[in-house]
Amino acid sequence: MRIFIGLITGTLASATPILLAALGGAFTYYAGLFNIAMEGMLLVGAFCAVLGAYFFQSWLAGVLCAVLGATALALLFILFAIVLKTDEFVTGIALNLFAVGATTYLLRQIFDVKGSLSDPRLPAIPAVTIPLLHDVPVLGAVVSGQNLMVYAAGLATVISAYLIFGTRFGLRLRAAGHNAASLETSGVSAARVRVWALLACGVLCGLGGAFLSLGYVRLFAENMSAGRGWISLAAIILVNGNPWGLAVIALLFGFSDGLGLLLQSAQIPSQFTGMVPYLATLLALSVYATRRAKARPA
Amino acid sequence: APAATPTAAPKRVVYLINGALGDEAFYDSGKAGLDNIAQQYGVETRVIEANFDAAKHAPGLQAAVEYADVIFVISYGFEDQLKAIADENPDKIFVNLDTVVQNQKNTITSVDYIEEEAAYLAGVTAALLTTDTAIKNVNADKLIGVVGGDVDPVVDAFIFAYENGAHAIDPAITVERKYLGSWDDAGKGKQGALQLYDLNADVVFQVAAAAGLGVLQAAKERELYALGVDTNQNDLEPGYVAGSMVKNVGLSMEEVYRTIADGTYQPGQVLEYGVAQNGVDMVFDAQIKVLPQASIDRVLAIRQDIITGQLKIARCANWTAGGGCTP
Amino acid sequence: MTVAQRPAAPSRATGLIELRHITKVFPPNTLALDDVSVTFQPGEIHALVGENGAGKSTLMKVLYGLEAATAGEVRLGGRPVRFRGPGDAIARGLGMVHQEILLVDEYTVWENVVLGAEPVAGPLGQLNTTLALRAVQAKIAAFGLDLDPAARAGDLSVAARQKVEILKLLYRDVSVLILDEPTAVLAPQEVPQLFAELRRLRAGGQTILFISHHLDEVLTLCDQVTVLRRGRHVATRAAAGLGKPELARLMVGRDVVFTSRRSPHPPGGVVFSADALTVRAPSAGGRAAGRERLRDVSLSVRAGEIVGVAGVEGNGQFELVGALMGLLPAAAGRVRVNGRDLTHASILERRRHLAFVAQDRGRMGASLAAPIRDNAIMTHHRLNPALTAWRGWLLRPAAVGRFVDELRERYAVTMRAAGAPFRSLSGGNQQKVILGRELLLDRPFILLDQPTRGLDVGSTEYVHDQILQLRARDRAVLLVSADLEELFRLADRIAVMHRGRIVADLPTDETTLAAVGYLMLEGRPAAG
Amino acid sequence: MPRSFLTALAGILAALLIGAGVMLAQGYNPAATYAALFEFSLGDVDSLATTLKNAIPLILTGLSASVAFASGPVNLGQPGQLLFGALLATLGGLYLPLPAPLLIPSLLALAMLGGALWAGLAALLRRAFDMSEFIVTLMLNSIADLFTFWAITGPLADPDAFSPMTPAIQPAGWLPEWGEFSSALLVLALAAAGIWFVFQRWTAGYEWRLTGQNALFARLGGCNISRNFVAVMLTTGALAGLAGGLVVMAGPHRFLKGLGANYAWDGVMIAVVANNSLPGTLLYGLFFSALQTGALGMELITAVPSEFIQVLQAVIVLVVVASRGRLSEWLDVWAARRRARVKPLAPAPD
Ligand SMILES: Nc1ncnc2c1ncn2[C@@H]1O[C@H](COP(=O)(O)OP(=O)(O)OP(=O)(O)O)[C@@H](O)[C@H]1O
Ligand SMILES: Nc1ncnc2c1ncn2[C@@H]1O[C@H](COP(=O)(O)OP(=O)(O)OP(=O)(O)O)[C@@H](O)[C@H]1O
Ligand SMILES: [Mg+2]
Ligand SMILES: [Mg+2]
Repeated sequence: MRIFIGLITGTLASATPILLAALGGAFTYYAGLFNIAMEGMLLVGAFCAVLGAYFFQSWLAGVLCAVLGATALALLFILFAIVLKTDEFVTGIALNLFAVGATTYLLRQIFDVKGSLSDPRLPAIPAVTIPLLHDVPVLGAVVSGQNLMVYAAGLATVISAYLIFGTRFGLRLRAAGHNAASLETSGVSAARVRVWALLACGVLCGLGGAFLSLGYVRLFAENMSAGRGWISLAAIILVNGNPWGLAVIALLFGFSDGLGLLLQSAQIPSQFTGMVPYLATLLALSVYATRRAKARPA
Repeated sequence: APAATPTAAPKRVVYLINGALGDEAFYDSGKAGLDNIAQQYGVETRVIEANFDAAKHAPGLQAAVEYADVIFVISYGFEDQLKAIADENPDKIFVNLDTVVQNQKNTITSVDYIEEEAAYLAGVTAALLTTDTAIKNVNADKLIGVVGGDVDPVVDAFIFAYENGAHAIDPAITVERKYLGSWDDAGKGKQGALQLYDLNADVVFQVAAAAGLGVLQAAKERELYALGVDTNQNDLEPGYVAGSMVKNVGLSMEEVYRTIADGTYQPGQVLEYGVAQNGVDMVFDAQIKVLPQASIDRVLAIRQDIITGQLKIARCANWTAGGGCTP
Repeated sequence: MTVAQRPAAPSRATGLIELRHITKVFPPNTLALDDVSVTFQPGEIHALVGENGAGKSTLMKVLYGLEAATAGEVRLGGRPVRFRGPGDAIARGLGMVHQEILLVDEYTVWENVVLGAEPVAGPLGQLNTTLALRAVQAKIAAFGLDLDPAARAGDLSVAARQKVEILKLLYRDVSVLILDEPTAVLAPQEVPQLFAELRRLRAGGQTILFISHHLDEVLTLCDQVTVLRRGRHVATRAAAGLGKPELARLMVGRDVVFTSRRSPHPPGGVVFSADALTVRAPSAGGRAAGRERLRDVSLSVRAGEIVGVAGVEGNGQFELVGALMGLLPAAAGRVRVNGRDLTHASILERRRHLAFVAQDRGRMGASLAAPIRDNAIMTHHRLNPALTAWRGWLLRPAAVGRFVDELRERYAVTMRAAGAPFRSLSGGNQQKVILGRELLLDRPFILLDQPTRGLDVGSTEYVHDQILQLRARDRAVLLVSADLEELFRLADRIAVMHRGRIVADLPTDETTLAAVGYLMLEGRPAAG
Repeated sequence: MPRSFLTALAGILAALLIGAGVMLAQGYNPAATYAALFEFSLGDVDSLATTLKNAIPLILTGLSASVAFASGPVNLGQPGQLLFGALLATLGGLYLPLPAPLLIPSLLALAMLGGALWAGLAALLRRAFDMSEFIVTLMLNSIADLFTFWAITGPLADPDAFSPMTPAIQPAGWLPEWGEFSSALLVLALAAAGIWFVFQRWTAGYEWRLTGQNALFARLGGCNISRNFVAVMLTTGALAGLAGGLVVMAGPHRFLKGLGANYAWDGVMIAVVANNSLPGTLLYGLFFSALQTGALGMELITAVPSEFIQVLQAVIVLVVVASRGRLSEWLDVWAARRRARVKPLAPAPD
């Protein structure tokens, strides 16, 4: 039972940064941007979170800095892809490289350390105990006591779904993706909508990054985003950006991640258990593709 | 006679590592030694990190010989290149740390740490902890854990000795292991440790460099215990790190450098650094001690037996990926 | 807080609209507008005419803030304005319906209409769906537009989609309507209906700027006519008293004769035939999947015969061409050329028997970025043994060079170098290269899909000549065109498509423009 | 050519200036830093040889990406394909009992086969399930990483090594050194010539190019798009695989941990800044190799951290690509404006 609860808790924790990044990517996906910079935004977010938390000795300041930092990367995306009209794919690749280089460089310049920074004085984003639920046997252990950012990710899913499908912003956002020219002639600048989408992506990836370095663990390590941005991209492509779908996929990834570690006990080489999340992605992709093919007439 | 040591005193020293600084452990300990050398002898020092990237091995060595007179190197994965470049540059001093590398011209001095001695003590420590239910939150299960960065001979040598040490206290103890497949994903380290705690392990030994920092944080979250590695990590999560197995890479570097400076350096040697030589050790000093003093004393007694040579610790002689180490 | 944002009241009479010294350069080197100055009076219907590429659309886009002029200024009511986007223009009471209809296919009619001027409630900007629907419904009723606000835009007919575009402007209460070739996609019978609506709007004080190629329409509907030629302003005249020949001369710069040049020519045996061809929609996601887009189409072309295919856009012409070329699978039926069954053949196999000129040069007919040379040898690289060596594995550069030279000479292409990118050619020359490439394949059957779309009068004449020569050389030609005059000038027979069916197949000499127009629209002959 | 060369140069220059600005702000001396960078990458024969040798996998993965991008498929799987190429070459080098003149070509062929197979898997998934090769190749990269690591710690592990690696391949499979220079450069030159030939002379290569530029047009022209897709994936996989084989055969002569770590995005990055052109890929491959090789020395001399080069690379990519488009456009507009005879404002007629 404990292992089972541990697996679920681990699933939630693994899913949180992926979900936050994927929700951010969903905004840009709907806006018709080919944005692959989530990986870099997560990393910058994680770095800035530690930076802010370290200097202000407050996790809240860390989270704010994370959001600012990832948004700054989004602004660079805006500068190149939207203002200077550089190819979005190129911009994304370059910004991801930039994020790795810049965080490593700054880590060395600011903290004079290499590789990782961990300090017992780093304040962590707190876990939240939900008063009554907490004492319900199994449910309590799963639903209550998670990190604040886990709940934030859940809330972000709801808000994103509402923003995208229920509001004026969402109507314009999706129009920018479906037919930007139509939106333009309706008197709304598609570029501006895309700027907002990118900023949203920056904010959400910043939160995801903050969870990476101040939530689940409290430290920054070089390249600690470790491919989560790419997984989130795969998730977005899988479910066409739908926030609810993203939540499901992120949980699936999180689950397979923990499962991979757990399976090691079963005498499978650790390298093969490590493949589980990637194989799961491929499997999900193929299921999705076959379903799509079936929807088509023979 | 093999190549002579340079007549002039060295001016520049490079510390070339296969990984990256910032592991709060192994590499950083060498860096501390390097800094002491710089202070003490007034030489210029630099670190070159290959960042676990095989493409940087050759250029790193090339740049190092162009720049420095003395090169300390942690050469996992590029032993071949090290031999070749040492043969090409007989006038440079190469000190290889942590593995034994011998080139044709026999100019490389190797420093070999007998990690098994300290990892054995870590096993003893873990066993004493998990069998002592008087310590807060410790359960009755005789289960201890270890989290390794990757499946590799060094990690498995640690685990091998850890297991031996634990069994020396109580043969009924079982060791559960998790390999992360990463040396820097602390999140994964934490998740691996949590799974071990969920299996009822009370203590987890981390052998995973930066990723292992997640193990220490997992210990704090569960209010259980971890063992640090390579440097004294006892105060990284005060109250939850019961002890650390340390490797004094810096100290051994300083000692080798002293021989270079005073002209007694002999190229081509293999220097063994075990507990007796202060090369590796198990340390307990911390703001908050986890183990009762009696247990600590028991570990120290065994340590003393190792130093005096009364107790011989089995070393990892053969290794396979699935099977781990055998003596 | 419930902020219901309503479109502003139509109080913003814009007054005089002046375009002064507008110059617009498109990189790399298209001078689309060259110092154009025009004035539009409030409350008039003002036509803009000119050949393809004369700059009509560009001028209107500049006025609407969609394109920034390279030089010059726009004045409204005597005051200079700078629109940074259509939003600014809409705020000043201008609205534009584009040549290409720009709707979000995935949205409903009402969503399309309110897009950009949505009624919202709440701090997060929640869409007020009820209010929006009601407002759209009210506009539909007020103007008698016959639209279902809940229908998906992608499912509508072209005419209905255009109505949605106009509704979009009416919803915003604009006082100036810019319509770019609104009649191009309409069947002839739908035109008067639109005109009546436009006149009603004029009576309500609206200014209408109207672009059209149809001179008759222009002369019946409009008060003023402005003529552009090659980016320059040629003249602005009152429509009253202006004759069609004079207008045509202003547009083209010389006299144009509207006659058929088709000479009698007895056709030979059947070369191409399609029997009961059916194509289903490849729509994704189950929605409308399996709907027949082409139903039981039977058609044949004999040697030395030109058969035209007429129809309002979107009535199956696209699917017909797609099925013949192997882009869309035929669900049923047969396609044969010279007795050979090509229904399920690969495209390369089809290309052994037919030549094809696509309607969309940049998408289907050529690669704009590739060198002219590479565009010229497409298909030949597989089917013309003279160009390759080693059993077709290797290209022979020298032979390729000679081939391009031959094409250039035979089809009078003006180009700098064979290695220059295809897009550096002028539109007419691009079409000559494509046409030349396909004709040099020398196939018995030639499929032409809107071969003169976007070409000016000179190039069009050239293409028409080539088509008639094919007929003289006993080739079978299937000509799909949206331009009825072109069909009447070239085709021996005209097949009319309506909702995926061929509803009539008439000898050109025995029918009239009006009759074909009625068939296109109603799918049956006019009664009586 | 002259214009693309000009804009590239302007872009690189601008990026270096930005880099200099950052260095100044951090209190470093840009002139000394760039001098050290040059010194340790191209300054002497040893450095030059190292730079050239390091350029080989960069250029080959770059070619792999640029051939793929120019032909349509978004093959981002160079890292995985490289690993499989290296693995198969290592296997051959360990177990094929052949003399050098036969072994070396066999190992090169095996390397290409390894890369091609791994890329072929992505192509197969695309054809069978219509799964986007973009995501599939990314996932296969991670799987290849884990799989090869398993191979070198498990079945192929060198029992005497301290870290995961295979035993050294037979010396007959080692690529000879010519003085300071590796004969792998010859293989690279042959591969580049081969790519030129494929694109310029081969009928299928013509189809690849045209498909990459406008797939619908190529299809209507009779090109077999799906067969070409598979062929391109196999070819580009083979190129990346060859890179892996050369890394093993010219370098450590074994497959060791971290072998492919450097090439994750570098090939893609090079293809992208080179705009998928063959000479561009060669030049940018050399350029980035020089930057990376020189970075280590630069750090020794000037204490500017070598990560700085990573930042600089990203800035170069962005600025070169951004300026390519923008600069060209500005030049065009400027030229067109001159032709447009823009007149001074005068009162409107009528
Ligand atoms: N976005 C663009 N980029 C480059 N050139 C353009 C662009 N838009 C238009 N042009 C060119 O500008 C010129 C004027 O085009 P415009 O669309 O204004 O012509 P038009 O008079 O509306 O023609 P048509 O009757 O075919 O619609 C043409 O040569 C056209 O090719
Ligand atoms: N980028 C370019 N490089 C070189 N020549 C060009 C370029 N663009 C256009 N030209 C040439 O300039 C000439 C004028 O081009 P333009 O587009 O005005 O043609 P046009 O007069 O409208 O011809 P057509 O009637 O055939 O469309 C053409 O001969 C064309 O080949
Ligand atoms: Mg040792
Ligand atoms: Mg137009």
